[in-house]
Amino acid sequence: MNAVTAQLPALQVVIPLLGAIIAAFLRRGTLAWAWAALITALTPVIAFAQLHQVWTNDTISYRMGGWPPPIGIEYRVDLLNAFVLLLVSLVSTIMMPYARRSVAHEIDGDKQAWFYCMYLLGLAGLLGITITGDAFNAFVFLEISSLSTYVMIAMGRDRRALVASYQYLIIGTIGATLYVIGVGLLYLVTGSLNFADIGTRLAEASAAYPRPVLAGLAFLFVGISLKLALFPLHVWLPNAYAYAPSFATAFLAATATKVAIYLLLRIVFSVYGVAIDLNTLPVSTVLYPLSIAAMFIASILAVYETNLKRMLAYSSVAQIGYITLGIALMNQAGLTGSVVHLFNHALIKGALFLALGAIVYRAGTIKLDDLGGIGRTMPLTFAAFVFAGMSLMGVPGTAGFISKYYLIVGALDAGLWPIAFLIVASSLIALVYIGRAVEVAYFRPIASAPANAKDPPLMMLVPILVLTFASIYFGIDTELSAGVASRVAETLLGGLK
Amino acid sequence: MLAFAPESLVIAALTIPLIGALLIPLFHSAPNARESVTLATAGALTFTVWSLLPHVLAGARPAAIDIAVVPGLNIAFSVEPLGMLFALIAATLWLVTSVYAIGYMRGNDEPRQTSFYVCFAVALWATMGIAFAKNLFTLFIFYEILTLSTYPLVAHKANGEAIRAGRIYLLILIGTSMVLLLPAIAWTWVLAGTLDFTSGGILNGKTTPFALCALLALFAFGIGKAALMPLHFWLPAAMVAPTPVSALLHAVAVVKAGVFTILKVVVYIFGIETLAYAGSGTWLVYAAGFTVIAASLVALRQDNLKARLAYSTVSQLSYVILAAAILTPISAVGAAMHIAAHAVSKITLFFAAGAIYTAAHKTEISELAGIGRRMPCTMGAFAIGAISMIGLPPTAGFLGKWFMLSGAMQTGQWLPVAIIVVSTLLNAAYFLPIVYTAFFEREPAAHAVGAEAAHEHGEAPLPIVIALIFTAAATIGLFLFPEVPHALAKLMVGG
Amino acid sequence: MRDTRRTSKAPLTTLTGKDMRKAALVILIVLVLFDLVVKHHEVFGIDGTFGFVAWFGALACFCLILLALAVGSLLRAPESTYDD
Amino acid sequence: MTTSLLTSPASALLVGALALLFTRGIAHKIILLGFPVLALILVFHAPTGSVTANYLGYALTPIRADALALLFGAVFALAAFLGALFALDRSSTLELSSALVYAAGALGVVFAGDWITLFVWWEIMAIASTLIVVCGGEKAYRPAFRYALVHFLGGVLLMAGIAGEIAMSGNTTITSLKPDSWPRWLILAGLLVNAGAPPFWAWVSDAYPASSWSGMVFLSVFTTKTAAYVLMRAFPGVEGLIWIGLVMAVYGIVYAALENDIRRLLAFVIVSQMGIKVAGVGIGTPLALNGVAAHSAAAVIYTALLVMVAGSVMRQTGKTRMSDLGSLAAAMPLTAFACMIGALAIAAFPLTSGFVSKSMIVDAAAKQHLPGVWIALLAVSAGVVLHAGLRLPWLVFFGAPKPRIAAGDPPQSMRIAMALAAVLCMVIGIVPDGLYVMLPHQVTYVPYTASHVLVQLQLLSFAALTFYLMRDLLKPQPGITLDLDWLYRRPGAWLACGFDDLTAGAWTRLVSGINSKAAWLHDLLVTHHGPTGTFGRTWPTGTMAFWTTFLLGAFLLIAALG
Repeated sequence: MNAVTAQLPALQVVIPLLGAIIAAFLRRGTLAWAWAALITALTPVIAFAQLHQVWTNDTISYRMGGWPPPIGIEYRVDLLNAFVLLLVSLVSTIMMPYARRSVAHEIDGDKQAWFYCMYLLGLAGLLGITITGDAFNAFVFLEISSLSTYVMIAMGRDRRALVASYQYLIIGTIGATLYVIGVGLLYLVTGSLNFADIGTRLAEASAAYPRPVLAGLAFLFVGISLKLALFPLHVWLPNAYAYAPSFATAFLAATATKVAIYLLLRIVFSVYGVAIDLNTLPVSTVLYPLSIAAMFIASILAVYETNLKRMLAYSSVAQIGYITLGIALMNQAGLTGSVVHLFNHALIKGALFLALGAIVYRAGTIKLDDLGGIGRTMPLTFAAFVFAGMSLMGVPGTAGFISKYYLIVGALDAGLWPIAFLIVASSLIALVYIGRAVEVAYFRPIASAPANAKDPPLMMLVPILVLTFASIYFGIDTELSAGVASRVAETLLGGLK
Repeated sequence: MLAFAPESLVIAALTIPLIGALLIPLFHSAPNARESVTLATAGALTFTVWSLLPHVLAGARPAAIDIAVVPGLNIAFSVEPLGMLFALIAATLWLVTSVYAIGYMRGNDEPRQTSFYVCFAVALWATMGIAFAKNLFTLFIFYEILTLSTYPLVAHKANGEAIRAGRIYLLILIGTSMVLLLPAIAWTWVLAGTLDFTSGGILNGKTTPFALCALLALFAFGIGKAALMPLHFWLPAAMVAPTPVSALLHAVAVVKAGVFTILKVVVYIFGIETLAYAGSGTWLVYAAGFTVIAASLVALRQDNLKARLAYSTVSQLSYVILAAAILTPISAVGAAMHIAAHAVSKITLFFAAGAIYTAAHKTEISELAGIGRRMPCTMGAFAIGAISMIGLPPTAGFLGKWFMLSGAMQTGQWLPVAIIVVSTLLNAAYFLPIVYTAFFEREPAAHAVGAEAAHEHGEAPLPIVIALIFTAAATIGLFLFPEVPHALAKLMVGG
Repeated sequence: MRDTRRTSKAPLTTLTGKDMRKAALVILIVLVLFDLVVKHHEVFGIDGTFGFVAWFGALACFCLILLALAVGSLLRAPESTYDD
Repeated sequence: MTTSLLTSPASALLVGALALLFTRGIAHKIILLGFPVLALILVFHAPTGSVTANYLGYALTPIRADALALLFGAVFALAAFLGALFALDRSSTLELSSALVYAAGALGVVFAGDWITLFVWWEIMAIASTLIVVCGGEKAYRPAFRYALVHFLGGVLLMAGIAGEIAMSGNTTITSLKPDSWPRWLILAGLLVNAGAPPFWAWVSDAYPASSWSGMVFLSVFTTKTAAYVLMRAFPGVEGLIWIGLVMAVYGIVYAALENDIRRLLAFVIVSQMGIKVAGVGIGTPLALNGVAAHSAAAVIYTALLVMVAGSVMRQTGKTRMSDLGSLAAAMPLTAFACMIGALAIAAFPLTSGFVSKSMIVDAAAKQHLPGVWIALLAVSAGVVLHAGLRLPWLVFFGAPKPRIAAGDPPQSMRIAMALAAVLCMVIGIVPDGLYVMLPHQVTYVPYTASHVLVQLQLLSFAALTFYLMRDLLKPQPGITLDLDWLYRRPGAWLACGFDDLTAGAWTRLVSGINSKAAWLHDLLVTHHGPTGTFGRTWPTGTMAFWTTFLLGAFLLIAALG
C-alpha cells in the first residue's frame, strides 16, 4: 500500500494518460465512455489522498524516474496544486455520467471513442500542468491539453466549430510559445527549470540580469493570460465554448482556465514572488485594469448575447476577471477570494454548462429567443440553471457570495473601496443576464422548441443537480473551499519576499 | 404549549414554512388539499411564533443554529424583541392572508396557483430568517432570499407589465443590496470585527463621525426594501402582483423587512447613542422626511387604488425610518410600534382593494362611486384602515406617531414634528376622498357606464371578507391593547 | 300697513308701528333717566357717569356697523366665488 | 375600574351609536332619545374622584368627575338629547349615529383627567363631526374635507404638544399650564384651532352651514365648547387669550352683520360667542372662569336653539338666505317665538340665561381692572344686536314682506325640542342658582342688581336704536364675505397646483431625460457589446495576435519604466 501511496503523484497523471491511449482503441462509444468514466473516477481518489497528505503533513516531492531535482523532473504537490488537482478531477468525475448521452447525442458513433481519448488526454494534461514542479514539463502538458482541446472543440456539430478550433489553435500556440520563451529566459538566467529551484536562484539572477528576468515574466504572463482568457486576450474563448460539444464546453469551462490560473499563481507567487518584491513587478498594475475591464465589458457582452452558451462564455471571461482581480490585490482576503472563486466558479460554470447541454439535448437549441417557457417544460434542469445562476451572481448563502465577499474584504483591506464597489456593481450585471434567461424561461409562452422537451434522463440530470447543489452548499459549508483557499493564500503570501 | 424548549421553537419557526413550501407542490392537482397545507403551515407557524413570545417577554433570547460559514460570517439565529415582534406580525398576518388568498386566487381564476403558494411560503420562511437573524450576515442572506422568492410573485401575471415590474423589482432590490448593503456589511466587519446584533451597537468609538455617516447612507439606501426615495419605485411597480402579494409582502413582510433591518442596524449595529452623539444621523431625517412628504404628494395624484396605497406605503415606511433617525429610545419604540401598526392597517387597505377587484373588477378610485353601499364590510374596513393611516385614535396608526412625536419633541427636533404634521394632512387628503367616493357619491346609472361596467355585485367571497374584517378589527384592537408590541419595543431599547 | 295688521298677533312686531316707535322712544328716555336713581358701582370712573352705557351702546353699535360696512366694501364677493 | 369605564356616559353613547346602526323604526327612535338621557343620568352617577388606568406605560385618568366636568357633562348630555329630539325625523342613520359618537367624544373629553385620554376622544370628535358635515349632502363634500383637514391639523398639533409635554414633564394629568415651552404652545394652538381662533376660524362658517338641518345642532354644541372647556382647564389666565378672544368676538359680529345666509350667520355668531369665552379664560380669575363655565352652559342651549330655528326654517322652506326670506312669523309662530327667546338669551337680556352668565365675564374684566378689555366686552355685548339679537329675527320673521312662502311650523318633535330649549333659556335666566351651584369656583355672584339690569337694558336698547336707524345699510345682500380661508382656497390652491404642475413637469422631463440617456447608453452598449459590436464580434486571429503583442509590449514597457 505504501508503495502505491508513494507513487501517487505519478499515478495522478499516468493513469489518465495511459487510459487515453487505451480509449483510442475502443471502438464502441459506450465502452469508451465507461472506460473514461472509470479512469476519471480514479483521479479524484488520488487527488484527495494527496490533499489529505499535504494538509496533514507537508509538501509532497516526487522525483520522476528517481532523478533528484533540479536535474530530474519533480512532481511537487503543495496545498495549492493539491487543491486544484482535487477540483479538476472531482468536477470531471461528477460530469462523467452526463457525458454518455450528451456525447452520443452530439458526436457520431465512430468518433465517440476518439472524443473520450481526447478528453482523457486533456484531463491528463491539465492534471500534469497542475502537479508538475518543472517549468518545461508544464509546457509539455500544456501542449498536450491544448492539442486535445482543439480536437474536442473541432468535433462540435456546428461548422463554426472548426473555425473556432482553428483560431484557438493559433492563439493557443502563440500563448504556449510565449510561455516557452519565458521559461527559456528563466533558464538562461538561472540555469534551472524547476519552479522551486528557479525561485531560490532568481534573486541572485535578477540582480545580475534584471531585464531578462522581467522579460521572462512578461512572456510567461502574457502566454498564460492567453490560456486563461484574460481580457482582451479572451476572444478565442466564446466561440470555442459555444461551438464545442456540450460536454467538452462544460469540462473546459470548469477546468482548463482554472489550471491556467493556477499556473499564473505558481509563476507569480512561487517563482517570482519568493525572489523579488512583487510590488516592484508590474503584475498588479496590469491586472487591475484588465480584470476590471473583463468584469464589466465581458459581463455586458453577456447581457446582449442571445446564444446562451456564448453568454455563459462571456460570463466566464468576467468571472476570470474577478479571480485575477483577487491576485492583483495580493493580500490575504483578496487571494483567498481568488482561489475560492477558482473553485466555486468551476462548480457553478460546470453546472450551468451542463444544464445548457441538457437543453441542447432535449430542445435542440440554445438560442434564447427560441426557448420561451423552457423553465416549465424542463423544470429541474432550469431550476438548476437558476440556482447556479444565483450563485454566479453572488447571492448570499451561495458559493459565489463567499468569493465575492472575500474579494470585497480584500479590496477594503487594501484601502481600495472603489474596487469593492466595482466588484459588486459588476456582479449586478450577472443579475441582468441570468434574469433575462429566467424571464424567457418562465414568463414567456412556451415556444415550439421547448414544447416537447422534458427533463433529461437521470444520468444527465444527477451531475447537473450535484454541481448545482455544490455551488449552493459551498456557500454555507466552506471548509473545503474557503478554508483551504485561505490556507493556500496564507502559504502563497507567506513565501513572498 | 410551553413544553417546547424555546430553542426548538426557533428551529421550528425556521423550518415550518420551508416544509410547507416543499409539501405544497405535492398537492398540485388537489387544490383543496394544497390550500389546506398552506393554512396548516401558516397556522403551525403562527402557533410556534406566539409560543415563543412568553419566553422573549420573560427576557430569554433563545438562540438556535450557529454555522460558521467563514470565520466571522456565521449563520446564526437568536430571537430578540424586535425580531419577535416582526415574526409575530408576519406569521399572524400570513395566516390571515392565506385565508384571503384562497378567496382571491379562486375568485379571480388566477393561473399557476401552486407556484404562487410555494413562493409565498418561501417568502415567509425568508421573513422568519430575517426576523430571527442573529447577525447582519444571516439577515442579509434571508433578505436576498426574500427578494428572489417574491420576484416570481411580482411577475406572476407574466404579461409585459408584470415582467417589466419584475425587472425593476429585481434590479432595484438586488442592485441596492449588492452595491450598497453588501459593501456596508463588509465595511462594518472590517471596522468592528463582528456582525452580531448587540445592544448598544458595535461601532462605538470604531470610526469617525463622517465614516459613520457614510456607512449609514450605505445601509439606508442599500436596504432598498425600505423604499427610501429615490429607490422607491420598485414598490409601485410591484403592484401588478396579485393582491394577496401586495397585501402581505408589499405592505407587511417585504417592506417591513426593509425598515426592520434599518431599525435593527440603527439600534443594534450603530447604537442609538453612538449615532446621536456623533450627529451622523441628521441627514437621514431629511431623507426620510422628504420621502414621507413627496410620496404622499405623488399618492394624491394616483387614481389607481393600489398605486395610491403603494405610495402611501412608501410614505409610511419612511415614518419608521424617520422614527429611527430621530435617535431617541422612545422614537425607536415608535418605529417598532409603527411597523406593527402599519402592518395591520395597510394589509386591511390592500385586502379591501383586492376585494373590490374580485367583486367588482374595479381598480380605479374614480370608479368606486357608491361602492360602499354594495360592499359595506369591505369599505368599512377600508375606512378604519384609512383612519389608521392618518394616525388618528382609536386606531393603531396613533401609536407609532405618538412615540415619534414624543421622541422628536423630547429632543427638540422640529423638522420631524413638522413632517408628521404635514404628512398627517396629506394622508387625510388622499384617503378621505376614497372613503367619501365609496360611501357618499351616487353610483352611476347603469346606462351611463355601459352594461359591462354596471356589474351587479355584493361583497367579495367569504374568505376575503373574513380576512379583512379580522385585520380591521386588529387595527382597532392593537390600539386598545398595545401591550405586546409595546413591551417588545421597550425591551428592544433596553427599558 | 296691511302688514302690521296681519302680524299683529306677534307681540313685538308692533315695533314697526308709529305708536310703538313713540313708545320705544319713551322707554329709551326713561331708561336713561333711571341713571339718576340707580347707583352704579363705578370701577373706571367713566362707567359711573350719567347715561354712559346708553351712549356707549349706541356708539359701539355705530362703530361696529361702520367696521362691517368697511369690511363689506372690501371683502364682499359673489356667492359663486369658490365654485369650481 | 373596568366597570366604571363601561358605565361612563361616553361609553354609553358609543353603545347607543352602534345600536342605532342596526335598528329601524320605533326602536331606532327610542335608542336615539334614550341613550342621551341615559348619558345624562350617568353623568350624575359618575364616580367621584378619578378612575385611573395604565396605557403604554402612562398613568391615565380616563374619568375625573369634578364640578366643572359635571357641569359640562350635564349640559352636553342635555344638548345631545335636545339635538336628538330635534333630529328625530332625520332619515340619515349615519348622521344620527355619528352625532351620538360625537356627543360621546365630547363627554369623553369632559371627563378625561389626562391628556392622552383627552386626545383620543378629541380625535373621535373630529372624525364623528366630519361625518356629520358630510351627511349634509353632495355640496357638503368640499367643506367637510376642509373641515377634516383643519381639525386633523389641530389634532396633530395637539398631539405633538401632548407628546412633548408628557415626554418632558412625565406628567399626563391635565393641569393648568403656563405656555412657556414649545409643547405647551402646540397644545394651546391645537385647542385654539377647535375654538375657532384665528387664523383657522373660517372652518366654522365653511363647514357648519354645509351640514343638514339637524346636523348643525350637534355641530354647534360640542367642538367649540369642548375647546373652551379644555382651555379653561389648561390655560386659565393666559393674557394672549383675551386679545384672541376679543378679535374673534368682533370678527363674528362684523361678518354676521354682513351675512345673508342664516346658518352662516349663526356660524359667525358661534365664533363671536366663543370669543367672549376665550377672553374670559384669558382673564382667568375665579369669577371669569365661573363666567366662562356658566356662559358655555348657557350658550350651548341658546346657540342650539337658534340653530334649531335656522334648521326649521331651512327644512320647512328649503331656503336659508335672508334675501329670500322674511315675515315668517305668521307662518311659523312657534319657531319665531323660539327665535325671539334665543335672540334675547344671546343678547343677554335680563331674565334669560345669557344675562346671568355673560355678565360674569364682563364683571370679571372690571374687577381685574382691565379697562380696555372691559370696554371691548361691553362693545361686543352691544354688537350682538347686529346679528342674532335683532338682525336675524327681524329679517327672517318680521321686516318687509316677501313673496308668500308656503310653510308652517316644523313637526312636533322639532317643536318640542325648540320649546324645551327656549324654556331652558328662560329657566336658567330666572332661576340662575341651579346653574351657579354647579360652577367650579366658590364665588358669590348676584346677577339681578338694579344697576346691572339697567346697564344691560340701556346697552341693548341704544344699540338697537343705532341698528334701527342704520337698518337699511345692513340689508341682506347676496354674496359672501371673503375670509381667511381665502388664503388656502385661492393662493394656497394655486400654489399647490403650480407646484404640482412644476414638479410633474420636472419629473416628466427627468424621466424622459433618463429614458433617452438610457436609450443612448443602450445603443452605445449594443454598438460595442452587442453580438456584432466591437467587442462582441469574433475578431480576426490577426487582431488577437496584435493584442497579444500589445499586451506583451505594454507589460515590458511598464516593467522597464517601473
